[in-house]
Amino acid sequence: MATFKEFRNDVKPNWCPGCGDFSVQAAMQRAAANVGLEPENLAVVSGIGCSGRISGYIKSYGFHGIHGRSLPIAQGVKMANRELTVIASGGDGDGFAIGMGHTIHAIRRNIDITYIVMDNQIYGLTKGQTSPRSAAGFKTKSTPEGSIEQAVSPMELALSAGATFVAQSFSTDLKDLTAIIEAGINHKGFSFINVFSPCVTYNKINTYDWFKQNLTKLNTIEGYDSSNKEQAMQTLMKHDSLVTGIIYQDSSRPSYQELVPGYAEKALNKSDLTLDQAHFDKLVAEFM
Amino acid sequence: MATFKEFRNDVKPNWCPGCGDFSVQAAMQRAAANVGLEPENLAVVSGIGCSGRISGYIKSYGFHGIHGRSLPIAQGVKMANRELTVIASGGDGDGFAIGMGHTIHAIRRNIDITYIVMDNQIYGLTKGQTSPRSAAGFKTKSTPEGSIEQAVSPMELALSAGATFVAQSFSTDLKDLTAIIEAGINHKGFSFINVFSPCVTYNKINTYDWFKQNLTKLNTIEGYDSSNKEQAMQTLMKHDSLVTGIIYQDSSRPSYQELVPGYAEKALNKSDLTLDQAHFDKLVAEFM
Amino acid sequence: MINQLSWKVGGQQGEGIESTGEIFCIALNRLGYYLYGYRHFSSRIKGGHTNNKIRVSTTETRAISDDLDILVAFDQETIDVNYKELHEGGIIIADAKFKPVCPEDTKAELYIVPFTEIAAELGTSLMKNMVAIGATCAVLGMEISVFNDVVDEIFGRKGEEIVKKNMDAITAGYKAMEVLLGEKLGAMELEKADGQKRLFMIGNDAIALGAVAGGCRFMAAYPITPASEIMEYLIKKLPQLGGTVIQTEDEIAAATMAIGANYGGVRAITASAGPGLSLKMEAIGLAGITETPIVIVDTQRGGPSTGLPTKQEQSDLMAMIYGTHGEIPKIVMAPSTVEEAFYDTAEAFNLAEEYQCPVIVLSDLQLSLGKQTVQPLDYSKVEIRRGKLVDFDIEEPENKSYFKRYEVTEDGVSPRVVPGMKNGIHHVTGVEHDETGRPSETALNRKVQMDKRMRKLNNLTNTFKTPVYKNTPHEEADLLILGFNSTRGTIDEAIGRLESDGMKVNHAQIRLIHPFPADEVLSLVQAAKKVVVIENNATGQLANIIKMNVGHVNKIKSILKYDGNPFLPHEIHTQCKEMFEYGNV
Amino acid sequence: MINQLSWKVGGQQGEGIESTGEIFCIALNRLGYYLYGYRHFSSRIKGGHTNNKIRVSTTETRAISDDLDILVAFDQETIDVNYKELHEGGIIIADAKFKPVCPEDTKAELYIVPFTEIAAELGTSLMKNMVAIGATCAVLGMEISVFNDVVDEIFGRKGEEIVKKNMDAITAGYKAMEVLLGEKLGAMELEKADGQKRLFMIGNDAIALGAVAGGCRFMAAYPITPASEIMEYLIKKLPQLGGTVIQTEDEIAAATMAIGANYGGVRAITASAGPGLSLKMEAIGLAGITETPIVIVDTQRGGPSTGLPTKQEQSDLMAMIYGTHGEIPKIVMAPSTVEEAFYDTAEAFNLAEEYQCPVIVLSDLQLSLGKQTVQPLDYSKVEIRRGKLVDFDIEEPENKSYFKRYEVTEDGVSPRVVPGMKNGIHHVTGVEHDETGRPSETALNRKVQMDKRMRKLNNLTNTFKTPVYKNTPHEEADLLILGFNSTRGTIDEAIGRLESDGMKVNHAQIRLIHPFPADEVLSLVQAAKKVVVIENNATGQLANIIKMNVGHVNKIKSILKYDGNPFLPHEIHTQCKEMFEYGNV
Ligand SMILES: Cc1ncc(C[n+]2csc(CCOP(=O)(O)OP(=O)(O)O)c2C)c(N)n1
Ligand SMILES: Cc1ncc(C[n+]2csc(CCOP(=O)(O)OP(=O)(O)O)c2C)c(N)n1
Ligand code: SF4
Ligand code: SF4
Ligand SMILES: [Mg+2]
Ligand SMILES: [Mg+2]
Repeated sequence: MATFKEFRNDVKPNWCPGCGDFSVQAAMQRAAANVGLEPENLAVVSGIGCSGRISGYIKSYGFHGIHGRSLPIAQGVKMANRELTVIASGGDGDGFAIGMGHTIHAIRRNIDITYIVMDNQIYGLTKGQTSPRSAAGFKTKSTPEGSIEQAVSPMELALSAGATFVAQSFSTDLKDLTAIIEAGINHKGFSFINVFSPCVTYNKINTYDWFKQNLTKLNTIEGYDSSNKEQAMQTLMKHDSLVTGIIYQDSSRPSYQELVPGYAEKALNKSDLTLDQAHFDKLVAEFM
Repeated sequence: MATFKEFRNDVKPNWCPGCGDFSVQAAMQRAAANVGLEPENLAVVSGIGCSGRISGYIKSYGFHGIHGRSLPIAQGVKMANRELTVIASGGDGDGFAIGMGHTIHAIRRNIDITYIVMDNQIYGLTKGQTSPRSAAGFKTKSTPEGSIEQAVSPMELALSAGATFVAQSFSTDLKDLTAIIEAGINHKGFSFINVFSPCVTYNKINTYDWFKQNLTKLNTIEGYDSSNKEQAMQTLMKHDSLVTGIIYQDSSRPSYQELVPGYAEKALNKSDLTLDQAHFDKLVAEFM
Repeated sequence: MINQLSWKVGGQQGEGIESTGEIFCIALNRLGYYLYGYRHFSSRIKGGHTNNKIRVSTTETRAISDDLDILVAFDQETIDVNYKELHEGGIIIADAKFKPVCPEDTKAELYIVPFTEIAAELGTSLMKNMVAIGATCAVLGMEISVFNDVVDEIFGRKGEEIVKKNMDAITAGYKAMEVLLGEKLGAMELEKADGQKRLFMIGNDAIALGAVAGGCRFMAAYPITPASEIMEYLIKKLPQLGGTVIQTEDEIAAATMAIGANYGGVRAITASAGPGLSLKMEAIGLAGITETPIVIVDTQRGGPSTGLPTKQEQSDLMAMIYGTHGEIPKIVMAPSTVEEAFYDTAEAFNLAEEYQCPVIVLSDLQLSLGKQTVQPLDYSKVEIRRGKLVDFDIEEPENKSYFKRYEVTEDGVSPRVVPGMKNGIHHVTGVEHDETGRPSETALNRKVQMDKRMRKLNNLTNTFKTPVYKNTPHEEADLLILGFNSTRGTIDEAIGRLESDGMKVNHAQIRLIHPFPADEVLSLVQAAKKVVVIENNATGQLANIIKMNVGHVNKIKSILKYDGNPFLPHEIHTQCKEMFEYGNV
Repeated sequence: MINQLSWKVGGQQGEGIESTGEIFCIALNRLGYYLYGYRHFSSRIKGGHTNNKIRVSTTETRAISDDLDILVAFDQETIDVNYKELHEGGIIIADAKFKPVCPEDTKAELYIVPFTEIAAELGTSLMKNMVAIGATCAVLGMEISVFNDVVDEIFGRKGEEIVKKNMDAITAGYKAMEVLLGEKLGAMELEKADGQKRLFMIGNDAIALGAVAGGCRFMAAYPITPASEIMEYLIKKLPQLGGTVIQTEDEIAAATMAIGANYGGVRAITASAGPGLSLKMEAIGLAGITETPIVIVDTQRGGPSTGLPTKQEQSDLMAMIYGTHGEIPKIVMAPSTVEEAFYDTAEAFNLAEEYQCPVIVLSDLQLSLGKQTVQPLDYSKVEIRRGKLVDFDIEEPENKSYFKRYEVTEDGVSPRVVPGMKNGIHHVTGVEHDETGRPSETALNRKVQMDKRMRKLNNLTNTFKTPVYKNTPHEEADLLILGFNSTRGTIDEAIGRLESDGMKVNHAQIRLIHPFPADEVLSLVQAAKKVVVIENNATGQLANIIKMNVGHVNKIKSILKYDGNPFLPHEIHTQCKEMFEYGNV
C-alpha cells in the first residue's frame, strides 16, 4: 500500500506562496494513501486555472484538460475503466461559470467519481476577474465598482440537482479536508466537494481570516443529520452556505455504472475488440 | 392598445395536432395584450426544438437562435434596448441540457426578461430521445431500457440559483398560464416560468391526463406564501416539484439593469455613436 | 421488360410514408434488385410534404434517377410537387380519398385507387400503405407473395390475424389496380434480378456497424439530424459487448467525454452534424495536442447554423480540416459509398490509435440517410491495429520519474500507456509540454514537440489504403471529374453518358481529405485536359483544397449545387457538356 | 552618442518587473523617443522568469532588437537566460542581493548595484526598481529629472512623501552607478529625441479605444490571455457613454449575447483568444445566416488548445476564415500596427453594419501586448456608417405582412430594422428563410438567399480601404515578402538589411485576409522573382491562402517560426539570404 509520499512527484507547484491550493493538494495525496490506492490506479483530471495545475502536482495519472470540461473528461475516463479511482478538480470559474452545465449534469448522472473544487471566489490565473462565486459588491478587475450579480451557492445547487454526496471544506483544515475527500472517494456515486481555498493574491476579502470567522462546522450543529436533505437545504440557507463538513449523503442510490445495462463488470478497456464472426453475421443479418 | 389578435400572424404552426405548445403560444399572445404591449415592443427569442418555433408564430419581433442559447441572445437584446419587453423561450432540452449553464447564470444575473420553457420531458424535434426532464426509468429512443439518470427539477435549481421569480404552469390551464406570464412580464428582474407542455407524439407517459392527476395548484395549499423561499423549497421537495402557480417571488431585489453603473436610462441603441472631440482627447491623453 | 424503375411515394409527414417505402424496398432487395433511396423530409414531426424516391435496378446504381416511372400519392400536394418528374408513360397511383387531380401538363396517367377506403374496410385505414404497395405490384406485374416474409417479420409479433390483414390489403390493392390497368397490367415488368442476398441499409447504419466492428465500445453523443441513427444503433448494440452510450448534456460534453474514454483506453466515438461539430472544435484541438485518439463523425447537412437540417450539403469540409484554433495533426476521411462508410469507420479507429490524433469521418446527409442496397460486408477485412499502445510490463523508470508519453521519435508517434498501468504514470495536458507531459514553454521544447506531432502524418498519404477512389481508364482524359462523399454514384452515371457522347472522362473521388493526397491528385489533374470538381456547396471547398495543394488554379472549375438537394445525373451530364460546348471549362 | 538602445529588465514574476519597464518607457516616450516593447512572461501569477525588453530609438522602429545593450537583472536567472543577447560593450546591472555571477562567455560588463539594500535604506525594498531606473540613467547619461512627472503621477495619490522617496531611490541608483561607471558614465548617451507627443500603448488598448471611437457601446466577453485588456478597458470606459460590459459565464454566451445586442441595434463587440474563438464558431455561423452585424476580436496566442497562452503565434488564420460549419459571408481583418488596430476596429463596426455579417479583427499576442510608441490617433478619420439600417418611418406593410428584412437586392444587402420599430416586424432565424425571415426549405428560395448572402462581399476587396499594406518600391523585385499582423516592423527592418545587401525587395502585409484581395496580391507575386511568406505558425497558413487564391504554388515559399517567440530582424534577414544563396527559394 502506497504512502502519501508516493503520491508526490518532483514538480514544484507554481502557485503563489500561501495559495490555498497547496493544502488541497496535500489533502488529496493523503486521502489517496489513506483509502489504500496505488498511484497508478488514480487518475486526476483537472480544468484550466491556477487550481487546474493540480493534476500535474500529484503522482498519479493526470489529465489537465480544457477550461470547464474536467467533468466530462473524468466521466469518460471512469466509463473506460471502472476500476480506476477518478478525481476531477478545478477552480470555481472552471466549475461554476463555463462548466456549470456539466457540473449539474455530472451530479445528476451520478457516475462514481469525486469532484473537488478549489473555490477562491475569483479568477486567479487570468489575474483577478469576478467569478460566479464572487459576492455581490465584490470589487475585481472586471467589476471595479463591485459585482452586481449574486454569488451562486454550489451546495444548494448540488442538492437541487439530486446530488448523493455534497460536502464543503476549508483548505487549512487539512485533517477535515482529508477525511472528507476519503469519504468522497469511498462514496458510491458522484461526490462533490467544494473547498474554500483562498487566493492570497487577488482576493483580499475572502481571506483565511475571513473564512475562519465566518465558517461553521456542521459537527458543531446539534442534531445535524447528513442524510436528511431538507435539513441540509435549510441549514445551507440559514448559514448562507458557509458551513463545512458532509452536508448530505445518500448512500442508498446506486451509482450510474451499476445501472448501465450490459456494462462490463471489469474495466471496459480490457474487453476484446474483436467480434465472433457469428456475432457479426447476426448484426449484418438484421439488414437483409 | 393592441388586442391579443394583433399578436397573431398568418403562419400555421407546424406542431403536431394536440401539442401542448399551442396553448403556450396563445397564452403568450394574451399575456402580451393584457399587459398593454404593442407588437413592435415585444421581442421573442427562442431556441431550437419543436418549441423553439414559437418565435415565428407570434406577431412581434422574433429571433429563433441556436440550440440552448436563447437566454444569452435575449439578454443581449434587452441590454441593447431596455424599453423592449423580451421573452426567451424554448424546450426542456434547450434550456436544461445544452443550455443549463446559461439558465443558471441568467437567473442569478437577474436581467429583466421572462423565460418560458415548454417542458415536455423529451426531445421532440429530434424524434424522442431522453431529456434532462425525463424521469428515471422513462423509455425513449435513446434509453430503450429506461433512463438511468434522475430528472432535474428546474424549480429547485432556480431557487438555489437565486431566482427572483419562479413559477410553473400547465399548458391547458390557459387562464392560469396567461396570468403567470403577465406576472412574469411585470416582474422587475428575471422571471422563470416552466410550463408542462405535453408532447403527444413521443411522450406517452407524461400526458395531459398524467399531469391532471399529478399536479397540485399552489393556491389550493393553505397558507402558501410565495415570498417565503424556505417554504417554497420545502413545498417543491414535498410535491416532487409537481406544483403550479407562482412558487416564489422576490419583488424587492433590483433588476440587473437598475444596478449597472452608468447604464443609459433610455434605450442604449438610441445613444449617440460619436464622441466629443474633447472626450476622445481625454481618452487618448491617458496614453501619453 | 425493364431493368430499372423509379418509384416514389409521397404524403404528409407522420403518415407512414417511410414505412411504405421500407416494406417495398426490403422485399425487392431480397429478390436481388439494387435499390437506392432518397428521402425528402422536413424538420418537423407531423405534417408537411414528405416523399421517398426509390430507384430499383437489376444492376448496381447509386444515384437518384432523373425522372420517375411511378408516383404513389397520398395527397394532392404529392402530385403537385412531383408530377413534373414523371415522363410520358409514367403512372400516378393516387388515393381516391383526396379526389386527386392532375395539372394540365402532366405527362403521366392517373389511376385513382381508394387506398384508405379499402384499408378501412379490411380493418383499419392505417393499412392504406399496404394497399398502395399492392397497387404498385400490379403495375410491375409482380407477385404479391414476395411480400409474405417481410409482412410476417414486421407484423408477426402482433399476431397472425394482423399479418393476414396486411397481406389482404396488399392483395386488395393489387386487385383494384389490376382492374384499372386492364391490359396495362404489368406494364412495367422488371427483369428478374439475380436473387443474391445483399444488405439494405443507410450510411449511418454502416458507420455504426463499422464502429462496432472496429472495436468501438463507448460513445458519447448528443442527438442531431442526420447523425442520431449512429447513436441509436450503438445504444442497442454496445450493451451486448459490455459497452455503452452516454447521451450527454451537449456536444462539448460528448466530445470531451469521448476524449476521456479514449485516454482511458477504450475505443470511443462521438458523432454529430454541423452545429455539433462547431461546438466540438475546442475539444478537437485538445485531442490533437494531447495526442489522444478519437473518432468523430460529421454527417454534413445544409448549413450554415441550423440551416437546412434535413437537406443534403457538403459544406463542412473546410471547417473539418481547419476548424480548431492552432495547428494539430488530424485525419479527415470521406467515404463515398455505404460500404466504404463501414470499412472506413472501422479503420478510423486504427488510424486514431496509430497516429494518436483525432480522426474525422465525414459523411453527408444523402450518404448517411439514403437507404440502399449494399454489397456484403466482409468482417475479415477489418483489422484491429493499436499502434504504439503499450501492452507489456513497463520497467520502473529511473529516479521514479514520469513515463515519456511524448517521447520524441523519428516517426513522431510516442509510446502510449493508459491509466492503471504500473510505471506508466505521466501527465497529459493541453498546454505545450515536454516528453513526460509536463508543461514547458521553452522555445526549444516547443519546436521539438510541435515538429514531432506534425510529422506523424507525413507519410499517411502513402500508407493510407485508398486515398483516392479512381475510375480512370484514360491515360489522357478530356475531362477529370472530382468529388467526395455521396456524389460518387451520380458522377458515375453522368460519366457513362458523357462517354456515350464521345468524351474521355476520368473520375476520382477523394477519400482522404486531410492530409491531402496531393501527388496522386496532381498527376490526375495533369493527365486531363479539363478538370471539374463537383460539390454540394456554394464556395467550391474541395476545389479550393485542390488548388492550394496542386496549383492549376485556372484549370480547375467547379460545378456546385447548394439548394438542399443531391445532384441528379443529368445535371452533371449537361453542365459538363455545356462547359465543353461553350469552351468555358 | 547612439540613436538607439536595447534595454531589458528581468526577474521573477510578481516582483514589479513590468512597472520598472513601464516607468522607464513612459518617461522616454514623453521625450519623443520611439519605444517598442516585448514582454516575456508565463502563465502563472507569481514566480517564474519574466522580462521586459525595450527598444528605444530616435526614429520609428517596430521590431524587437536582435541584441541587447543593457540588462537589468533582479535575479541570477535573468543573467543566465539573457546574457547571450548582450554584445561586446554591453552592460549588465545586477542587484547585489543575489550575488550575481556572469557565465564565462559573457561579452558584457557586469555592474553590481545594491538595488534592494539602497531601496530598503530609503524606506522599502519595493523601490528597488526605482534604483534600477536610476542606475540605467547613469549609463545613458540622462538627467533623472525626466522621471519627475511620471513618478508624481503614479505615486501622487499616496502623498508627497512617497513621491519624494521614489525620486530619492532613482537618485541613489544613479549615484551608485555613477561611481561604478567612472569614466563610462553616459557611455550610452542617446541622441536627443524630437520631443513630439506620441502615445504609448499596447495593441489591445488601441483595439478597445477603436471600439469606443467606432460607436461600440456594449461588450460581452469572458476573460482570457491575451484579450482581457480589451474587456478591462471597456469596463472602465463604456459607462461614461451609457454602455456597459457583461462578463458572461463563457464564450458561447459572450458571442450570442453580443449577437443579441447587435440585433437589438447597439454596436456590440466580443473578444477572445483561440480557445474562446473555437467555442464561438457556432455563434459566428448564426450571425452569418441571420445577417446580424458583430465584431469579434481574436488575439492569437500559441496554440493548439491551451498551448502557449502567453506566447506569440499566428496560427488561427484558417480557423477564423473557415471555422464554422456551412458557408457564410464573413470579413477577416488583420491590422499590422497599433495605429491600424485602432482604425480597423472602428471600421470593423461600419463593415459589420454595412455588410450585416460577422467581422473578425485578427490580432496576435505581440501586437496585442507589445507596448510601444504610437502616432497620434486622429478621431476625425473615424467614420460612422450604418449601411442599410432603417432610420425612417416604415409604411404599414400590405396585408399586415412581415417586413422584408431579407429582401433580395442587387448588392445582397437588405434593409435592416431593429426591434422596437413600428411596421418593421420580421422574423430572424438560423434556419434558411425567405425574405421576411420565415423558415423555408424550398430549393429555389435556398439558392436565392444563399446567393444573396454570399454576393454581399463580392466587391469588398475593391472598396476596402487598404486591403494590402504595400511598401513596394520595385517594379520588378528580386523578392516579395508577405506577412500579416505584428510581423510588419520586423520585416521592414530585415528588408532594410536585404536592400543594403543589394537585393530589391518588395513588402506586402495582408490586412484584409478574407475575402482575399487576390488580384492585388497576384500582381505583386507576378512582379517578383521570388516570393516568401513570413508567419508565426507551423503550417504556412497565409501561404496556403495565397496559393489557393493566386496559384504559383511552387514559387511561394515560407519562413515559419512557431517556438512561441516573435521573429527577430536578423532571422528574417539571414533566412531570406540563405534562400537566395542556396537557390532554394
Ligand atoms: C475556453 C477558455 N476560456 C477562457 C480561458 C482563460 N482562463 C484560464 S483560467 C480561467 C479562469 C480561472 O478561474 P478559476 O477557474 O476560478 O481558477 P483559479 O485560477 O481561480 O484557480 C480562464 C477564464 C481558457 N483557458 N479557456
Ligand atoms: C448544437 C445543436 N445540437 C443538437 C441539435 C439538434 N436538436 C434540435 S432540437 C433538439 C432538442 C429538442 O428538445 P427540446 O429542447 O426539449 O425541444 P422540443 O422539441 O421537445 O420542444 C436537438 C438536440 C441542434 N439543433 N443544435
Ligand atoms: S493567483 Fe491566487 S489562486 Fe492563483 S496561485 Fe496565486 S494565490 Fe493561488
Ligand atoms: S413532436 Fe411533440 S413536441 Fe414536437 S410538435 Fe409534436 S407533439 Fe409537439
Ligand atoms: Mg477561482
Ligand atoms: Mg422537449
